[in-house]
Amino acid sequence: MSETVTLAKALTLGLRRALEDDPKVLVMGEDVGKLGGVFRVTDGLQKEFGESRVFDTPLAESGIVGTAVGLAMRGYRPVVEIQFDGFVFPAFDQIVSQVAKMHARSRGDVPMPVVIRIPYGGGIGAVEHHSESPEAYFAHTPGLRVVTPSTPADAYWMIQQAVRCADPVVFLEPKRRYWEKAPVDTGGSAPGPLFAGRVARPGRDVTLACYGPMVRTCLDAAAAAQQEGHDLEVLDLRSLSPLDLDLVTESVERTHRLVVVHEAPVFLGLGAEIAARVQECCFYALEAPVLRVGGYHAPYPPSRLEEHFLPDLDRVLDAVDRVLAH
Amino acid sequence: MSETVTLAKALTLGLRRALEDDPKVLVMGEDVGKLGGVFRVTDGLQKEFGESRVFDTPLAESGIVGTAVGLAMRGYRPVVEIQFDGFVFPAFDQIVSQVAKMHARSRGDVPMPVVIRIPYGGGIGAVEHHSESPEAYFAHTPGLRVVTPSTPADAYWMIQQAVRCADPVVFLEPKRRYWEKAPVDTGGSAPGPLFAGRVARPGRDVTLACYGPMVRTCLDAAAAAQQEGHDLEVLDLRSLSPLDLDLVTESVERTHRLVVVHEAPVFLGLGAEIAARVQECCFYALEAPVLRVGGYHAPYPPSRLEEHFLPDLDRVLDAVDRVLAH
Amino acid sequence: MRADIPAEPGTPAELVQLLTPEGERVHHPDYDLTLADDEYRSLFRDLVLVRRVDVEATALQRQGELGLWASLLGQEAAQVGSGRALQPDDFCFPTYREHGVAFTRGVDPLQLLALFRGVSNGGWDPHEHNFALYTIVIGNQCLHAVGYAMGVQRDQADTAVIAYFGDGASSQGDVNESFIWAAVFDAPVVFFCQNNQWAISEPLEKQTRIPLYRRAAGFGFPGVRVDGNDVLAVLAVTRAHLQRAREGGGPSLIEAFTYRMGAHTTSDDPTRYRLASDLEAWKLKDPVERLRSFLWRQQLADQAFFDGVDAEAEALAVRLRDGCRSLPDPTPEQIFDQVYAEPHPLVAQERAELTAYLASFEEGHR
Amino acid sequence: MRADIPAEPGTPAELVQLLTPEGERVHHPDYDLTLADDEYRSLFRDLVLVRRVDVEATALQRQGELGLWASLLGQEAAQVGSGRALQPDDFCFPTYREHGVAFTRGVDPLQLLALFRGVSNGGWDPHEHNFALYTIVIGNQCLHAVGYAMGVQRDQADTAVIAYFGDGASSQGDVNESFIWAAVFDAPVVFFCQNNQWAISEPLEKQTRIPLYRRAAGFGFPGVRVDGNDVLAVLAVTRAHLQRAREGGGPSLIEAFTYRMGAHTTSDDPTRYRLASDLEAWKLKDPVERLRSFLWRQQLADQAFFDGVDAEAEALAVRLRDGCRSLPDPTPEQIFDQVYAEPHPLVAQERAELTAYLASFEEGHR
Ligand SMILES: Cc1ncc(C[n+]2csc(CCOP(=O)(O)OP(=O)(O)O)c2C)c(N)n1
Ligand SMILES: Cc1ncc(C[n+]2csc(CCOP(=O)(O)OP(=O)(O)O)c2C)c(N)n1
Ligand SMILES: [Mg+2]
Ligand SMILES: [Mg+2]
Repeated sequence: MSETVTLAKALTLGLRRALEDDPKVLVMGEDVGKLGGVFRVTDGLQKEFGESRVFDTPLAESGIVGTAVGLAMRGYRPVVEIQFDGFVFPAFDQIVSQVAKMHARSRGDVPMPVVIRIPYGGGIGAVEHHSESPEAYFAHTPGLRVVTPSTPADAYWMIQQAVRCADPVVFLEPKRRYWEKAPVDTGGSAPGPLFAGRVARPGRDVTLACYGPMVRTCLDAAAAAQQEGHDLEVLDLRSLSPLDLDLVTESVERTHRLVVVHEAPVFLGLGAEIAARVQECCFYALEAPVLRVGGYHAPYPPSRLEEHFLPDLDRVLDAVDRVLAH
Repeated sequence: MSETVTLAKALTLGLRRALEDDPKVLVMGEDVGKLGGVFRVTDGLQKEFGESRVFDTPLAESGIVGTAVGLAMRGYRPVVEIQFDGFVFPAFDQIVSQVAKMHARSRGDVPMPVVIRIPYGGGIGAVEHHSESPEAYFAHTPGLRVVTPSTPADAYWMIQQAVRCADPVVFLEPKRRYWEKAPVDTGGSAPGPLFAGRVARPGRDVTLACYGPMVRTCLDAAAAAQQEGHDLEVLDLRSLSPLDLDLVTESVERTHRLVVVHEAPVFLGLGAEIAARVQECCFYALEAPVLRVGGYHAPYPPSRLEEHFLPDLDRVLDAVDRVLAH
Repeated sequence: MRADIPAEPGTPAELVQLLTPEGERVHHPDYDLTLADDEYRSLFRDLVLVRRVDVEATALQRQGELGLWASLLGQEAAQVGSGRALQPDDFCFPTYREHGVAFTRGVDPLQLLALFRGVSNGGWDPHEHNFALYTIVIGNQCLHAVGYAMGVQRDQADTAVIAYFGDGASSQGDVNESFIWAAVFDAPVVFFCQNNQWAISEPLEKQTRIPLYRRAAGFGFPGVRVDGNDVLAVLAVTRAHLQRAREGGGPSLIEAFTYRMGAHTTSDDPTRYRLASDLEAWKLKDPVERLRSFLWRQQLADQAFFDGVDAEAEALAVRLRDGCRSLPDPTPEQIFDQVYAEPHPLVAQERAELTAYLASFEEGHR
Repeated sequence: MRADIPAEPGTPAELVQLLTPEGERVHHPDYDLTLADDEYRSLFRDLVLVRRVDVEATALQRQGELGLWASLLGQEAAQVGSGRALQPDDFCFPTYREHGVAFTRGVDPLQLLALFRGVSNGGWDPHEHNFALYTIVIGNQCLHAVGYAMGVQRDQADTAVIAYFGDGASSQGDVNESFIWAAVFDAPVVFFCQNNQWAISEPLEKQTRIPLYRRAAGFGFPGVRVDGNDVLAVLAVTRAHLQRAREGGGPSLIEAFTYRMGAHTTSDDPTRYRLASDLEAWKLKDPVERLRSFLWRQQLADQAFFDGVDAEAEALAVRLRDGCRSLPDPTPEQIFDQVYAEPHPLVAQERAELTAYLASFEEGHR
């Protein structure tokens, strides 16, 4: 049962299966009903599962997440859609003060199986507040889990695993990759655990750790580097919290060089944590400092500048050159 | 003109002087008027400067910060008080989407000289949501500046400098140190720039980088280590964004060993960024990995457990032993 | 101060009252209540016990046994009246001051003390009592209540939900959003605002310029103001609105007009911001004395009954005092135990590190 | 759909109208307007020019010159009427769709195109036009408006503030908090809700079950519903409420009842969620045609005038088309230029790194 679908469509299929598998699963958010979401990820779901399971909400993100908390307390498994990355902040309080803490404060009596879907990142020529990469805020928050797929197959399986997870999952969707197609085997069950990374491309000389939208960029960089005789290993982290550190250290022990790539500003971005852990775990294995390629310490610029803001193949290779120069 | 005052009182004096110096300065927040704030930091200010300059607001943090934005656009310099760290999150959207971006998006036409005061951190035996250390969220946000004093003298001067700064400043007040006393010279002008760290204690063997409430803890640790023959240098970072990286690297070039200490969870806390930068800048100078001592990846626990959650002298010394063992 | 917030609770038409401050039974055209004699007595018993819990907890805080206490003094009728209006299946979302409601839901007051002592961030199983954990971040719980009520709708259950909040909380975005959601989805929820007229040091006019119950009309559902110191009126009004919710009538807002007789919490000093005379005036409206007078007047109770209740209160106080002191401290490992429902490698690692670190002291390595 | 949201704008008593859809002048007991003949004509001119800007921008987006455009089609009267009610000193807080208001404030439409083309996140100096930057995060600007109005109070200035928002935005916490603040501080602000009946694909009943103007009463200030397709009524009502604010009368809410004739933005496809017949019905209420009929009927304008306006519109369109294409792209260094007002070492470092990196290409190092 293999279909070639876009990442967005893979999410639709995954959500549909999650709705089929468990009558307690709900899909809610702005415009997720008739419209099927501004990216059509929930397309057709309301028609199939009815307005009580797939429904439009008032335009208020704190309300979306706050009512999802209540629904979860009543035994439902809400999958909420935040329309764009920049609009998750009105819900930030409910996420960090309630969603993240409920299980701990209730000593396990009140689980929070809530999935918060957020299309994130830049690269689509959008206006302000539509290209943010807020993952570090969530990854720094104990009690949350944060994952992000980079391929249609991962999108299909990871969304289902996120829905089944007993903990709250911030599910980041790389919106500039929504339209990329690849075959997805929809039969059987998930090929691996949700909270583990994967080797997207094995290599020997330098490790590139990345996730979400940057996986494609790093694979392209690796292909280009190949021409110049450098064999790069690309790790798709998939899970940002928990972080699959073993995958990274195992790779670095072999390559001795690491570059972390993400769109979010470098300062206190995920790369900071990865660099901090790797320099601790692989102190003697590293032959060069861990380098980071990411967004600048500036608000996301107007779209005509985004190509300069976003890490691209050249900037990744520039960092690769620098770690290799050591 | 030297007075021995508590850190809280030093803030009051600093705020009073800021109000005196500039008629555009306003102080606003919950209970800041008659009550003088729950920690009495604004004590007496409403009486002295009137209800139009020092005023109580409705109980809504997004409203507090959002109206401060409007007041700033009208030419005022609002100093807003968030009652406790855990209550800044309802204002998070206004802070990251508006306060942080306004200057950039208006290409300098609309400055945002807003100070957001937040008593933060644990150690006072408080109930939930009253002991958070949210600094990393703000430091990761381009457009904001984040500072935190650790002594009455710094409190007195830094608050005035923050008010005068043309950029928005998140001003974090180490609440467990509010009652610590020290002499403050209130004459003249600020002894140094706002966005620079300082050597709180010079030393040769290991560098401890810390800020806010942990400065006292690290100084105590250094005193204890002295007994065992270890000479620790303690850096009080004071400014978390921008970070005074030169201060840290200069120290590490001498000591070759660094431990970063903060209350916030280690994962993506400030220590991550410092470790990432130092391993890059001081790759060959480091004789041990940068270690971090901080909060755990868990919601702040009930207060009877906070002594185990918060880094203390012993945990700092344990890390010092570990970097020295390399 | 704004001219249009009445300092007095309002015109008789505006304020639902069934028992005058003197303990006289009055009638109201829209709300009435008929109780059996022992129900009146049992309400009185709850008021007294709840007050006793509060007094004892305040004392325990003074003795250093609790880190903090948020007193409900003066709000017993608002809490017991509304709490007793609930059916067992109804679900309740409290703030941090609903000790009286907790009592009516069968939560052991000792569990409240555990929270304020700092041995727990929760204290009871919400599902056991249909009573959510206390919520400290002002307003958050109102959205939870609406979400829960939306779940009730999906379950087609005969259940209502009640959301407690304060006059100060009425200013929060979350509370107003919860009104919108409840209206749009016609959720079976009763918003119960205890207007005790203070948000720490801020008087009501810092939050609104008209009576709070009128907020509801702007969102398209009914609002009513009840005398919050009149347990009978609160019971009657809450019962009616819960029943309305259960029958598909949608949300409503009850404003219980009352007064915070004590400090905001044990950390607060109200002499800095309010007049002693205000307090004196409100003492005349005491919710417990009001029902006591009624019981006497109507000869529904005798001295033996009152003595019995007092003795029960005293026994409860003793149990709390002893129980509080012997509440076990949590173990350090509990920091990590329930952060996640499923395994998490970082938490596991940090837990192991802390255990090893603590062991290193015990083994005398330090 | 809830029965109590009228599909029609409301009873005549509820909806302020001064010009019928047929262009007939009617009177209203509370609001009236007397304009000089050239003022009528000038309003018409604005409506036509604003519509032309919108049509041109939509075309430019189709041609790939803009990343996005949010059309105001159908809302010209609501925007021109309210914008023209403002005094020069009054300050205005728009959403992202207030192109018509921007026009009345003297913002060059080219600056709007710059924003949607992605060469700027702002586009004009708010202080030059007393017109804030567009706000995309729904509802944020309403609090800014109240804050600004609180500043006006402190300056004792004879100035009013207007905050624009949509029907969807009425659900946001920020918007409701702004009502509370405005009421409590009696701020000189007019909340101007353009109820175009849609929030992207969501119809009004997903946000409220009663007409939005009634929300205001729940917060203690007046609310009024005006025919948003009637430029005269909008002008009259907005003028009156701005004046009230300037005179210390405090906040009010105007709901301009209108209809989004186009898609939400150029990315949207309204055929997925609404009926073509709805649109047809609203075409009969077109704001531009309505005033045109009035001018004809009253012989306030002749063909030469109408031709002149059309020519002016065409010239504007040409200027925009050419101007848009030749808007210079920002330089990469502008990413860093204004992040902070004062020097920031990390920004300076990253700026230098990017410059060096870009130079390495130019020098042919790659
Ligand atoms: C979001 C948030 N902001 C601030 C606080 C601090 N705080 C605790 S109680 C309180 C006043 C609450 O007043 P009200 O809602 O009237 O309830 P009451 O305490 O009177 O029962 C404040 C400001 C908080 N807990 N949460
Ligand atoms: C906080 C936030 N959430 C979601 C969005 C995405 N969004 C943009 S416009 C819109 C609908 C707005 O509807 P309304 O307020 O009625 O204004 P209109 O677009 O009709 O003018 C939405 C959901 C946003 N911009 N901000
Ligand atoms: Mg109160
Ligand atoms: Mg709309």
